[in-house]
Amino acid sequence: MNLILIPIFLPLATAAAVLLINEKTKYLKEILSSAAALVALLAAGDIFLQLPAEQHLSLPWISAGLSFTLRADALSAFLLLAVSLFSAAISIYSFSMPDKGSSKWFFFNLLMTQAFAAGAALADSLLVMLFFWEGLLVFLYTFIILSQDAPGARRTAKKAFLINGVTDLCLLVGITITGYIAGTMNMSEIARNKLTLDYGWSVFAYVLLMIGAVSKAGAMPFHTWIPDAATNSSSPFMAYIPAAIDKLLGIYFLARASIYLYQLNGAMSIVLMTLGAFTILAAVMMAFVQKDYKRLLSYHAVSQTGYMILGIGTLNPIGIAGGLFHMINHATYKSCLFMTAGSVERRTGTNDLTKLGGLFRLMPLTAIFFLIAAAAISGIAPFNGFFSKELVYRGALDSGHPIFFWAAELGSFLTLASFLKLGHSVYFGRLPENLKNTKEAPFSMLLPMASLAAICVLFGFGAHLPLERFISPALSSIGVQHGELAGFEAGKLYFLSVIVILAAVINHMLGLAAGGGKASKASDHIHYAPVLKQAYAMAENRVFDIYELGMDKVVPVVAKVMFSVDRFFDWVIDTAPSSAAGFFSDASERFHNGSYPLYMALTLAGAAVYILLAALNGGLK
Amino acid sequence: MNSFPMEWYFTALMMFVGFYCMLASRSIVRQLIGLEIISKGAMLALLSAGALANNLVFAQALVLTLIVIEVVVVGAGLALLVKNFRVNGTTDIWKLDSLKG
Amino acid sequence: MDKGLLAYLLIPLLSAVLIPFAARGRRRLADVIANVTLLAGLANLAWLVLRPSMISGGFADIPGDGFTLLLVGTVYLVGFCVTFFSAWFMEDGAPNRQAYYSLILVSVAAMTGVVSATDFFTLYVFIEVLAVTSFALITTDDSGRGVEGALKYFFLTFPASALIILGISILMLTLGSLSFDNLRIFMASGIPSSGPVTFGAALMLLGFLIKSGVAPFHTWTPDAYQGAYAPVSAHLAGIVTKISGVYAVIRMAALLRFFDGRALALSDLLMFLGMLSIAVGAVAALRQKDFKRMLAFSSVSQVGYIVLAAGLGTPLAIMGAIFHLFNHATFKTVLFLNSASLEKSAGTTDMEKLGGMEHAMPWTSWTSVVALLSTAGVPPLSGFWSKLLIIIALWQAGLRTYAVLALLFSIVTLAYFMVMQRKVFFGKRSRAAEVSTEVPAPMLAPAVLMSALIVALGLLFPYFYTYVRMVAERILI
Amino acid sequence: MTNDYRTLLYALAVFFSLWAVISRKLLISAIMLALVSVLVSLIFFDFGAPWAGVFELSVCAGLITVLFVSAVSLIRAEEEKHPESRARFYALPLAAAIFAIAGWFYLPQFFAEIAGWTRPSTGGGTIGLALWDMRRPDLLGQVLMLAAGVFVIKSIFPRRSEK
Repeated sequence: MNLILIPIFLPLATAAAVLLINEKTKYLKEILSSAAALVALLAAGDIFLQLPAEQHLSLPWISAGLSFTLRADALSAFLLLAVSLFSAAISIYSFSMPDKGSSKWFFFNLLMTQAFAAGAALADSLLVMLFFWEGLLVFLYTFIILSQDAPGARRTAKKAFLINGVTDLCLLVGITITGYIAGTMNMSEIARNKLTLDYGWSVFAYVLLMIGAVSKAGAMPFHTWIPDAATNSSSPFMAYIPAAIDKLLGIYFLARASIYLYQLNGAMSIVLMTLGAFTILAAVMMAFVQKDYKRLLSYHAVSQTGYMILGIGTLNPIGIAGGLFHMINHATYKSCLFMTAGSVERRTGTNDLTKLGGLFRLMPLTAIFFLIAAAAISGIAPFNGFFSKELVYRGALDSGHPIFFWAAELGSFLTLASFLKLGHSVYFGRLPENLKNTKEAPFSMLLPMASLAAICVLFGFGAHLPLERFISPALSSIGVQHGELAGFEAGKLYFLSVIVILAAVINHMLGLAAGGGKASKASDHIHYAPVLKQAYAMAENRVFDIYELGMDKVVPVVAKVMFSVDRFFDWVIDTAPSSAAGFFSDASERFHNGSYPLYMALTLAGAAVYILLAALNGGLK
Repeated sequence: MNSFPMEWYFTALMMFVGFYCMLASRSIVRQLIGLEIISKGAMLALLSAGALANNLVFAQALVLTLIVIEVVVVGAGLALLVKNFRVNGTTDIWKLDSLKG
Repeated sequence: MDKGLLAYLLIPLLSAVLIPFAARGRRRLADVIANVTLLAGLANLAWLVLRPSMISGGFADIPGDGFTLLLVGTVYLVGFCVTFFSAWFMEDGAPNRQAYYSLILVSVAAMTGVVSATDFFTLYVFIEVLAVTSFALITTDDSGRGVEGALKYFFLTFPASALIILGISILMLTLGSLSFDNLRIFMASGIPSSGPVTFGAALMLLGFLIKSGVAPFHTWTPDAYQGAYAPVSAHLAGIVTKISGVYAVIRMAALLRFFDGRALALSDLLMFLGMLSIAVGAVAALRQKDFKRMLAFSSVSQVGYIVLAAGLGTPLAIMGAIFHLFNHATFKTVLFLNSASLEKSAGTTDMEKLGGMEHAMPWTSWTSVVALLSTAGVPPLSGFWSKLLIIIALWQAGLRTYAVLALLFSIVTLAYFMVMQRKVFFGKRSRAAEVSTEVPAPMLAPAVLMSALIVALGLLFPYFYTYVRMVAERILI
Repeated sequence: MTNDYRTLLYALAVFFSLWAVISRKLLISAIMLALVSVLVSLIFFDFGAPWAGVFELSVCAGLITVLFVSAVSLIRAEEEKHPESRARFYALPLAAAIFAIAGWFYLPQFFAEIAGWTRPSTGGGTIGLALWDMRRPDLLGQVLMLAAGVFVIKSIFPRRSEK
């Protein structure tokens, strides 16, 4: 048994086993899937520790050219480790989570997602990756639809499925063209002779690959299902898929495509950075005004993707390192944040900021973990988010387009402001009467939160550790030459971040004052500012949501056209053949009328013709 | 010049008559008569070919077997005829058209 | 005549003679003797072919050309299924029970004779024996339709006998011998114009085509199958007409060396008739109202596939033809036995009067599904593989049109079977479904056994492929 | 000349077979068929095939005729109730004549061509040896055929007592 197969097949097998277990059994499924996730984590760790010896596996598949190839280079192994880590954390966190839907199906989906994500991370052949990637789409759908038995969940599941389905289709086409241009499907072989964006087809292919990758990561404008999922599905799902797995895989593949497979040029770099900056700003603006715990977090999940895309888009080693580092950091603190949201929701029964407040005293540990993670996401030194953002900033500055740097800084400002609002309104301020009896979250929920918060701290104080152990080998495995990836540095950037923090605090004060002291209204002064007011109103009405736009405007027209096309095909394959078949079988029915002389005549005539043909063509020559 | 072509010519004529009978007659008995005539033609063809190939003994051996077969086949045919007469009450094969479609 | 297989001919003959004497007053004894004879033969054959050393050796030690052995096995298998089924199907008071079993055994003996013959005249003699037994078997239940079917079978296939004799005469004249080997050697020797020999062979081939019910000589097939006594139609469709016609067509296709480019006009003609048969059978089956008649037309269509492949004559095509011949025996037996079960239980095979029978007869329904999917060539059932072989062979030979048409009509096959399944087993519960119940287990056993075989053959295709390749290599040398 | 004699026999055989088909009465047909058999057996004798001739004479002209006559007598009443239209049969001589004349131009030539490919064999041996040495499987087939015949009759006409 190749070690590399364990992280894929163990969850698969466990998922199958979970389905066989009776729904009524207590904790058996939970223990089983947690154990499987932990074992997979150990295996992933082992694979990682065996580096630089790359584990790999190649099985003959469809034909000689298309083999089933898995390869754990430093980047894949790192990603696999991260996937396994978050899977284990979510498994444990979901142990006693009550509102995750049917626990059998929850764990089934969790394990299947883990298996397919591990496969996508390890795949070396683009086709194999595509296979696992599409598999994730299926389980994304089932995960959402089985998390709640409500029309909203079904609607959101459909939305997520359609958005990702369309972009996965782009990915499919992109991969096909890429494989065709390169003459091979194996990424390691393509990388030896990188493709350049010299001509139309390769640009087209790259853009398609990019669309697939950033949409998986949840960047604008493919993000719209995430906030909906925040209201219509469970917290563990949010902590797992949009916060962790999707980001990891999307950014991973973006890095692979942009650096490993293709040699990008300046123009494409600008495109990527613009996309990143736009995502940061637009999403954080939306996040800032949200009044729902999870929904607010979900917009941040979108916004943070922008930093990663921006970092990778800079195409310089510092920026890429920042993007990748931010990817892992983001997964850590965003998972942690969604977990705190889940804990609060479990204990208070609501996520509405206006109904929460003063929970610090009642749920101190949750609050502390929230604070750590919030500080990390806001880029406050010395937590991990600070360092990765710092790298992204430096990368953006080095790219020679300072506008992106300023956009990122503005994003940071708004991020911090919105977390000030969130933290204030949930954990501080006045405790509502009906929440007097709130208890601290159970141990099984605290443990993963604690671990993730610990990682936030660890990667912050010891930022050189992940940079050296994870990011640096990953960069070299995709062929990026890099200099020193410094940790903390008390330079201009540090002071700028202090200024941003101060500005955010001042903004919060202003907001409080304007909102009459209510923390949940601390964003209203921006929300209802003259021009922004209309923009927000439109955004709330989903005017900018391409999915809703498509559903409202494009789909009916296309559906009408397709319907007539379908009628045509229906006629071609149904009406026409059946009337033809009807005609012929009517003829046959009239012919087979049981009349002996007719049959005899046919037989004799047939025989006569046959004999004549045989005599003439059989050749007595 | 041997007489083989003439023999086969007559044989062909005989078989034509037999097939015509099977095609045209309604009575099962006459169908069987047509069948008999065809069989005779086939036997003649076989023996005449055997004679031409200087293999008469071999051909005779085959014809003997053919005669045995013919007896049983005609016996079976007549048995079917009688059974049909009992069951369906007719000897007219053209009236047998309950199986169709 | 292959002497090693003589026992498989003589023992059923002896049992057949024994039955009227031994089982005179004891009706059940006739069942027992017939079944035991065939089962013993089957067990013996299974041991001969399926012992592990034989399989691991790639069937290299099979005596003879392997084709004969395979078909003797098929004959015994179908014969056993039919007698086993009949033992429960037949009413106790049936007057000609002993004669019925004797005839089945004689027909099994005759079929063994047909497949082990090494000479055209012997082949002809056994085919005639087979035909004579079939006439009587069809009329077992004394129904008017049975006699009608038998008479049509009798007269409409008779021209075949005359044509075979004519062909034998010409062959005797121009080849000097009637043995398979001589014809093979003659065709392989490359004498530039093999005209008269080919003409003689063409006449014989025409006879065999009439006997196998290839369009336009298929007219007797539906009438004979529909009119026949229910288990007998399984016997007829499953094996008798295949052995008496299709087997000889495949044999002759191999002997005439179509794959060598010999007798090309004949090869073309054969393929055309095969394709015509596929089309006629499939189209006619679409609108049938009677289950058995529909199956009969389907049989015409399936025989078309075999003849098409035989006409192509390349090794792959011959393999496909042999495999399809075997498969046809399995799935048609299941379907006809199921129609017999329906007749027993619901009292009719008229599809208009049936409906929703799956509630009453679930086993019958599901074995039918397996068999019909196999007929239509749905993977991974055995029928899929044989059709695949045939279509690949056609494609490789550059006959794209035939390949596409063959594929297309396999969809039509699926269509008419789906219509049948919906009318008979699924759909609204009819009155017939309410009053009928599932037939007893012994009557289901043959259909279940055959269905299991269909699935197993589909899944264990590689083994069977080895066997069939060995056969094709040997008969094509 | 033997050939003329044989040709005459052939012509007569064709003539009687025509008569057998055309004749209004089934009994006459059966008798004409017997005459055809006799002529065929004479042709066999003329070829120098006495065994075949004797068998043909005894079995076909004898046994089969008896079978026919008895079967005809069983169903004669019915047959005479619904006499079939004779027009088709009166057309037979015409059709046969057309076939004969048209065939005259092609068939002998064709058959002569086939005869040109004759591969003479050594011949010889006796009929017994030929049957036993070369055609032994056919003997087995004959046995099977006779058994089949017996069972066919048994099956088609079961004993009434058991019914």
